[in-house]
Amino acid sequence: MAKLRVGIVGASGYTGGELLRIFLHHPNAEVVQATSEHHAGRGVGTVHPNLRGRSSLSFSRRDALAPCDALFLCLPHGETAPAAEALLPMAGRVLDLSADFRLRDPAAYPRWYGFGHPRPDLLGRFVYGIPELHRDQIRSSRMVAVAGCNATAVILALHPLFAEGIAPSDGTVVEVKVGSSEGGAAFSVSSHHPERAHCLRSYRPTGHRHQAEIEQELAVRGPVRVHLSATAVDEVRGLLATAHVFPTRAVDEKEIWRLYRRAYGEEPFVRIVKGRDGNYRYPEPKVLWGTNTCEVGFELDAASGRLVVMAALDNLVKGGAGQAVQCFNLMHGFPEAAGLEFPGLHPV
Amino acid sequence: MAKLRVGIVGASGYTGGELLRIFLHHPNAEVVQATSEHHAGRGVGTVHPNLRGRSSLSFSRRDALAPCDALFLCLPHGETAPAAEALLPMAGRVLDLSADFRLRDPAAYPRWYGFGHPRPDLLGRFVYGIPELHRDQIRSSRMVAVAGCNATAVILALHPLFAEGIAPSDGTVVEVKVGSSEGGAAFSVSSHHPERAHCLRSYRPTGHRHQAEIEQELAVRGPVRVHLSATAVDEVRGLLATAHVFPTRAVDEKEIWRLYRRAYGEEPFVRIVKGRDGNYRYPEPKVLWGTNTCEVGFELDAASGRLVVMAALDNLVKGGAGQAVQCFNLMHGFPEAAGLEFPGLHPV
Amino acid sequence: MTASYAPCPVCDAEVPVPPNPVLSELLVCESCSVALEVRALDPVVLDEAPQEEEDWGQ
Repeated sequence: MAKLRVGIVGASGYTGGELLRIFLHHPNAEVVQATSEHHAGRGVGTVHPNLRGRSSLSFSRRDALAPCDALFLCLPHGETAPAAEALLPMAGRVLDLSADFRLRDPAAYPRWYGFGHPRPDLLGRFVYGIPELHRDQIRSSRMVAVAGCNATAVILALHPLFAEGIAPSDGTVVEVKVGSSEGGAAFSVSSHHPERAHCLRSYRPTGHRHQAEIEQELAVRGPVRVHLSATAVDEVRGLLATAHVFPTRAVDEKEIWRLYRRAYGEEPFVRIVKGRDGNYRYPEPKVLWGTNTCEVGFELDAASGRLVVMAALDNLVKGGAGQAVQCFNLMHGFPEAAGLEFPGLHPV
Repeated sequence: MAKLRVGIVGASGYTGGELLRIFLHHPNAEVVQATSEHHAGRGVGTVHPNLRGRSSLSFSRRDALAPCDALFLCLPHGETAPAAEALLPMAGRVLDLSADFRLRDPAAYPRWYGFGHPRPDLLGRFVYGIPELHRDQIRSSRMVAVAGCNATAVILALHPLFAEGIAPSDGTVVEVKVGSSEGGAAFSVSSHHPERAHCLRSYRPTGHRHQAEIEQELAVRGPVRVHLSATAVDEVRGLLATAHVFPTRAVDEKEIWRLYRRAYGEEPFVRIVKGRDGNYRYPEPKVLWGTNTCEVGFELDAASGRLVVMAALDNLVKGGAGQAVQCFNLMHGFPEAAGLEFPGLHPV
Repeated sequence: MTASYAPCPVCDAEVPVPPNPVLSELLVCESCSVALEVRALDPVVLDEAPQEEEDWGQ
């Protein structure tokens, strides 16, 4: 059975690089086109050093794009929607890793992303890309908007509680601690090493864009409000979300264990981590670098009733390229874990 | 064809953990025994968090060890030789990751490792485990002493120059910059985070043990002396060796390119890196985390004639568990890269 | 006949109990990986196995 032909638009960025890495060992598909206006004509290894000697592919220009079986869009937010007209017809299935088609409500775009959506008509045709929530819809869809990295962690952490009505419709506070690769490959004054190293920097105490898709996906029993803050830490990869939930009724640990086991017990890419001993008792990003796994754990404060839920993942993999491939596998009937077996490194 | 049955003695340490990770996806072999006196009875995931939910294996006691096809020994230096009597008969092939059988000269052990070798008779039966140097011998051997991490990098960096007579028999200076995982899983006052973080620490300016195996393997044209210093840096994985060679005759860049291409052009796990642009122009450890690749590069100082050769690798993989599996594959006629395909991550 | 499963005292998962278990036999709960001990038979009752608490002071 010939391998499926895959294209990546914007392949010189970090998620594009991770897609190239993951498809190196995908049994059913191969990348035949990797566009980059800036690096056109150069080997992918010149930008992604881990691919040196591993891939003979060179970057091509977007206008040279030929139709293929599946197309991954890794363009900056705000650039994908205007290019949809030209790009969508190029492939039977399209997976967009930008935020341009994640929100169903067109009015949310001016509010959260500062631009009026040029193609509101398309919003309803993209399925929101978290397989653990929308596996059947993704299987039968032709267009997926892969979820944001912070959103994926927060949603996986909290969805079972909102679905069960244990989390209140307002008042949940979530802090995400994030690494520098979330900002992508473009450098800036704030990513300059002497300024960025050793930072513990409150870079978005309020108004984090991912709040929009989080509130969209957690509104299982009606509209909800989640209060999100983001702090940058001295890391490149990985994020840790810590959610503070004040349950609507009394719950005990066993009920929470049962709830999360029922939600994620059979999931290949969600691991419940709440241990008693050792260094890694709760979810921790560095163990997950390069893997498609999201770890979820919790602790119930018996004194106050506050339920703390933690979730960790690699923002470039389960929060990006890996989740995109997971959706891609579902859309084509391939094994869901195809190409995504890397178990992570210890110690790092 | 049934999978080969592999045992690991001392599997709760970092190289043991990497062997368990690598064999998760090895087409021809599986780990059936992983001993740890301290953790016997507990799942391997309790010590190696990346294996949680990925391996159902539990640690067992060494005295419960049953014969198997191949045995990897990951005991501390000085503990393997005394245990050889009991362990060697356990498997058709034995790969030792300690330093106890790396040196051919018994007299070197008191001098470099501070103990008289209890089994000098065995020293000649172990092949020194760098496939790029001893591929044929390893193929036909039953016992391999897998090379040390610093030694692997320094030897791969310099061997072509010593084989060609370009490097002098004395006067070569090499500085290795190393991470904390080289010290293994045992914690100490110096590995305490507030003391170890952000260090740039000259921890072995002289008398580094690996000098013995380096001088042994580079003595291609007669005895040599190499002057090694080690500096600890604020990293967990990876090492960078920078060698300063004062050639015995005038050489130019092209000759050096030809020499290294001839030595490593066909090697699956050595990558020559000497670039003109981009962030990764010379060998760099972080690109190699988790991979079995050693990057080698050089720069010739036209003014002085000094030839600087650089080599980078992951001390736990090409400098340990990965190289052991590479040797294991050769010894059993499996594809040399079986289980060792992971290309590394970017960015990290 | 003794139960082939018993509830984990920590996370309430169904813990598989090997045939003819003995008192103070050690098991590990797959779900929360806590070490458990058989405290009673017919039916099998599990409790946390005694463990020295590691000092993880931050």
